[in-house]
Amino acid sequence: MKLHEYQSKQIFSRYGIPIPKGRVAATASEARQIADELGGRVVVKSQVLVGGRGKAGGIKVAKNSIEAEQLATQILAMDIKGLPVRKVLIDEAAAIDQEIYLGITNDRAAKKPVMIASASGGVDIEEVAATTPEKIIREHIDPLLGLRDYQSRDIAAFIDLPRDYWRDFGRIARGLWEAYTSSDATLAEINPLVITKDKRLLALDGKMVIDDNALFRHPDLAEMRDSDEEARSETEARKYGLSFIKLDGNIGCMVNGAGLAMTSMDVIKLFGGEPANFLDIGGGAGADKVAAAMRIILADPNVKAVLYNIFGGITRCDEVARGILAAMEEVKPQVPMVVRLVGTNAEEGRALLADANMITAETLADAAQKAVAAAQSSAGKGA
Amino acid sequence: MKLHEYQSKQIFSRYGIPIPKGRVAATASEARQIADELGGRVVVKSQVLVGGRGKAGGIKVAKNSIEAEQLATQILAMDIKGLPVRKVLIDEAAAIDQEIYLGITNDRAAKKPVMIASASGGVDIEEVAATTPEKIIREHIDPLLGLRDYQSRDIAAFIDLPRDYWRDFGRIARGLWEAYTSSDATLAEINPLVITKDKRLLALDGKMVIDDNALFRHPDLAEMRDSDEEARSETEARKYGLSFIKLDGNIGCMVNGAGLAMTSMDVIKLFGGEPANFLDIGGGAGADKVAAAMRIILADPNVKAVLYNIFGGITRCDEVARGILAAMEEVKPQVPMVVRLVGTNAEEGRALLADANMITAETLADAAQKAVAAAQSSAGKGA
Amino acid sequence: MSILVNKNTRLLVQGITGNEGLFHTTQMVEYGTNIVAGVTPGKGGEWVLEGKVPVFDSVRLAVEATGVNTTVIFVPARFAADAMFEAADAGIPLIVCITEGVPVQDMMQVRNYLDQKGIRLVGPNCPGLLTPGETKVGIIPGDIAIPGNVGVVSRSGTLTYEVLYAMKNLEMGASTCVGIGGDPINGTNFIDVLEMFEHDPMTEKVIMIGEIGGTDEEKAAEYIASKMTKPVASFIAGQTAPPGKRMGHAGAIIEGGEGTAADKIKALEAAGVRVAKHPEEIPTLLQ
Amino acid sequence: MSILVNKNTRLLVQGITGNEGLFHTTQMVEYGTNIVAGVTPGKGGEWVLEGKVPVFDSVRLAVEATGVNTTVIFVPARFAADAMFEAADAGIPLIVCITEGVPVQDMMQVRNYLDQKGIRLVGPNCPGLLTPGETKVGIIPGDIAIPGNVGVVSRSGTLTYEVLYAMKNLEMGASTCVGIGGDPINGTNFIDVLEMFEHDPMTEKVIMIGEIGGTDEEKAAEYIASKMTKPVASFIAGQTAPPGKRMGHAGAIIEGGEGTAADKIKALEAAGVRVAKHPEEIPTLLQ
Repeated sequence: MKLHEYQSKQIFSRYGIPIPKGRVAATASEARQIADELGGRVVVKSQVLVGGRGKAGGIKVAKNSIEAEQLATQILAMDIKGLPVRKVLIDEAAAIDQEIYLGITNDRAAKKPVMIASASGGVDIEEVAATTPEKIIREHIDPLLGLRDYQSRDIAAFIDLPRDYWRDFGRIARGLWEAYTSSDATLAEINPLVITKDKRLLALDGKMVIDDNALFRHPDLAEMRDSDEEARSETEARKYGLSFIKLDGNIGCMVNGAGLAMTSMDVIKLFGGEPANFLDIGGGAGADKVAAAMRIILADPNVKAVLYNIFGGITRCDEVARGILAAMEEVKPQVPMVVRLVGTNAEEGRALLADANMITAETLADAAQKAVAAAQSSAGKGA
Repeated sequence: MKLHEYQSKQIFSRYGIPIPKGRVAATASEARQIADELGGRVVVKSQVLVGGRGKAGGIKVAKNSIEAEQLATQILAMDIKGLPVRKVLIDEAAAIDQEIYLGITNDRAAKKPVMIASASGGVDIEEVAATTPEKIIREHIDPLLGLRDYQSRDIAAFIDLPRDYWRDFGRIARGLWEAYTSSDATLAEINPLVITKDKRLLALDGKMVIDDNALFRHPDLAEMRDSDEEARSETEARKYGLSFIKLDGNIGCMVNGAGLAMTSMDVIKLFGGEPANFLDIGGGAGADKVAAAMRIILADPNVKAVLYNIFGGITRCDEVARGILAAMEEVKPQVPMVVRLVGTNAEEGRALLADANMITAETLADAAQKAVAAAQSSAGKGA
Repeated sequence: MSILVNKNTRLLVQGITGNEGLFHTTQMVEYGTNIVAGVTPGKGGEWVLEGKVPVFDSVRLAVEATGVNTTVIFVPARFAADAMFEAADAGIPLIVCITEGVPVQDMMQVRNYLDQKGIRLVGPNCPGLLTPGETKVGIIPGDIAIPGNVGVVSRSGTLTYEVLYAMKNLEMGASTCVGIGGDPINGTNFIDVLEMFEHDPMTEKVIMIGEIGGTDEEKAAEYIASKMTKPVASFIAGQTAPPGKRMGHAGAIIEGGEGTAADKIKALEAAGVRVAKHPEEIPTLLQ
Repeated sequence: MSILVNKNTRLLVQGITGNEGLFHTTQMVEYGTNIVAGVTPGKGGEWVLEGKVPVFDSVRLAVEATGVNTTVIFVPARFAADAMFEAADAGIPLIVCITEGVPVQDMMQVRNYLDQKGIRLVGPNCPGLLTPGETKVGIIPGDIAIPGNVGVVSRSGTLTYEVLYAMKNLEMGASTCVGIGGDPINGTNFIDVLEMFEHDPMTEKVIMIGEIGGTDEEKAAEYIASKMTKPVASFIAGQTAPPGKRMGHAGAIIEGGEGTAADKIKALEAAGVRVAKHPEEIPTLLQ
């Protein structure tokens, strides 16, 4: 779960990381009021969960509160990479001397957290990594012991931070580590961490991604989720414990198991179709869940056919069949449906669906080809 | 540094361990008032830093606030093992079903913290360990990972705690672990942890010992030190960074190095004397510290002779000699002084002391024998 | 012969009285797995499967009483790390964790702790292991695979069943099937299992089922190219997955341009591995 | 020959620009110790001892630049754990920590971490090591000992000097003198050093100086009885120490009836060790 900049910085601040004074506004007049409180010269920053806000014009400096109001009006009217801007952060403007990158993420290969830093902050770290990898330091942290002070110093030395700042930098690095562990983050980054002209270190921008699997122990963070920022269907899917990702094709997929769900998409593509979504109903899904999944798939007007690929193991095929029947009662789908049931109770499942108007298939390849054909013919009819 | 029961329980409470309602009182009328607030039936508990308060009559149950006042008057007038009672804790009385012991300490041999528990609480755990060791469970805790939940359950199972209490017991064990680590304790114990008749777990008595070496990071705990509870000379010594322990003999000792200081005491004893104190002036001690040490030693009226045993390494013998001379100016000692200087700048030190009225010695054995003889003759004169 | 589990496996089930734990305990016993004990804290002294399997309060007690040598974990995600620590501290050398949704920071601690102790973990978020005809540790349906000489290793669950089923239809059997799980930080990776298959006399060919995310398939390709003598066929799921999205598995995500199916397929093909276009094709590549 | 340190020791001094660090660096260099680098964070690029020893910002940089194989730590107690972790992570196989007053919970973490990595720590709260005529790592005054065939191991500082001085007066020399320190949780214990002396061809006799607190002397007695062929003489300080009081050293405390001098002396004598009545007597027991 991604957090907004303003949320991330609030968390940083709790762990002693200095951030600019500022507040979030949902309207231009609020923005003006906040700018007034902050003394006029502010930065107006769109709060959307994508990168590249600056380049898209979503971050602007205002000389006074009137200008802040104007800029907030503009920015609140924007769409950035398809996401409407619903909030702006109004931050006191800082005079910047140097920009640094400092972040922590999980290194899959090392099985450890890694603190990453670069003297070239303010730009995408992946870009720096690609073009000038020698400018980046990667310091692995023992997950049982935590960040050691000497490691912060090693990083400070590597990025040529003037020594006067080492002590404060050490506190910020420790704060970031604590923010990362205490929030079960998978990413916590300050970009840029700046040296201001008046000789302070300041976290100008921040980003955190929280491990969805750990939200059970962070009810406060779970509440920070901004459902405005994701497709409605994804929010709905989460409610039912379904793993769902909307895509641009026209063949809806309902599959049990993430690997098989990806594979089903791949095989649709292999045979010339385009998947409309990724959907894993999970292991042991009952009829209720299946019905919810079906509603979510069919809510997408692009969908011209649906492929059900169920390999019964824990999941029982008859249960899934019952879910499909229940959902069909309710949703009354107008598109062709291809169903493939294999494994536990497949016979019973197939028997249940015998009277429903569905195309059946034996193998995945067969099912995919039938779904592609059905979608083409269905789209032809619709046109 | 030992904490009082009431201090320890306050810390426990911060980490979610349930403790009885109660407050500390310095006068009998305060005690009465607190008892009134608590509804009358209370326990009046002397707050002194020694064990065996109950047996000594320092813990009494009062049926009402008037009785609480009477008991507080009695107990505040007591001396327990030589320590005057200056405070009493007034705790709500609890109806007890079972008493358990739960503690954490450092296991030197294992180099790990160890959680210790026994179904036989309320008595000295060392007694239980000596008489019925099979009733005790010792669960080592990985210092890098901390107490795991399964360990609390193992302990609960071992002490035959009814399963209804396992969840609360787990929280208490975790709280005790957190109190122990967050306070840099060397001991944190709940004795007894009781099951009340109304089916709650409650930490009735608590004890914590804090690592003196870690007090620098716990200024709040350092302030809890009760100097009333130690010999004035020990408080004074701490102020000067001296390691000092008062003993009952009549030969004062000033030595550099803890091992050598113990040894000097041992050798005095070997030759028939009794050391009046342990005193290590530490490495590299300057004249100031030496003078302070001398004042502290001579403030003890029992002292009939003083032995100075200095093996110069980091500590320079001439510096020590200057300290002795300065202190003699100020304190004007009336007892014989035996001095042995060896090592760095020993010659210079001896030269400095040549005119002072001191007995010199070459070896430690020689020095000890001379000190014993001097103390005997000095004591003879005094009588 | 086989790897990791076989008829000498003496299995403990952690979380045996839960819904999933009990269901799969029944399935495993039916398959012939020797389940010697279960653990559910607070239920020590009970029995499951009509008095066949004793339940203990703790892993230590179960190990002492029954001589466990492998454990399979079915406890909920929030208790999974504790269950793994408990198994490790009780000295069980092989831990199989089925549980999905274990927080990744928990897993980093667990993995680092287990590495210190030299304990092997398979999973979490995995279907477990199956040595057809001998034993089943986890949730792989037993009837979809037959004994044979093909080692199977996979990051996925049902996709693996798909492949085992396709193998069976071709009368191709498996030596051992190892589900290593779909999490970004797990216990056992492809190389670990490939190495075991390379040294297992009963395994003559290997099927490796990968997916997007991380670089384990690329590293496996290096291992295959430099160390393996046995033929390997593969399939990589997620060729149509968009970057930056977690495709169901916590580990199935393309991040910073890393972890694409294209990269993995390229690396594997360069290592001489035949990569299938769809899962049902995999077994045919080894015929 | 000798143990742990010798003329091949390439020493790093952590905390080299502090008062104590600089004073003892001078002393060590005068003795002949090969000090190749120092570390003081924030002072990298400076030099000490008139340009003889370079100072680095971090241990890693010092190790990379100068090929350190041993480090001695003089930093204040609150930074000592970090200094030990830093040295360990930089891969230095022998760490000697002189610092007194390191919190005991820090030491439990350090010791457990170092054990994982197989790194040897001597100390903390110790005078370090002296191999007379070759090298001195720490603060033992060099002029009080001469080279010889007696290994000395001790929990104490000045008491050790006392013994070395008494040895020298009898023209008895030391192979290596190891101060293991007076803390309850430390890096190296008596048995570790006794074992090294037992295997050191240059060491023919051993002096072991113990004190009250803990049971390391009792364990050493067991080792001596069962494994040692070389004669051992001993002294135990604290026979007159009252129970429950810390006698200067954090580890010198009789607790719960454990750690008395009487117990230790009894155990040692039962193991055939000759125990002296006072320190000046020790060397005479080995003549």
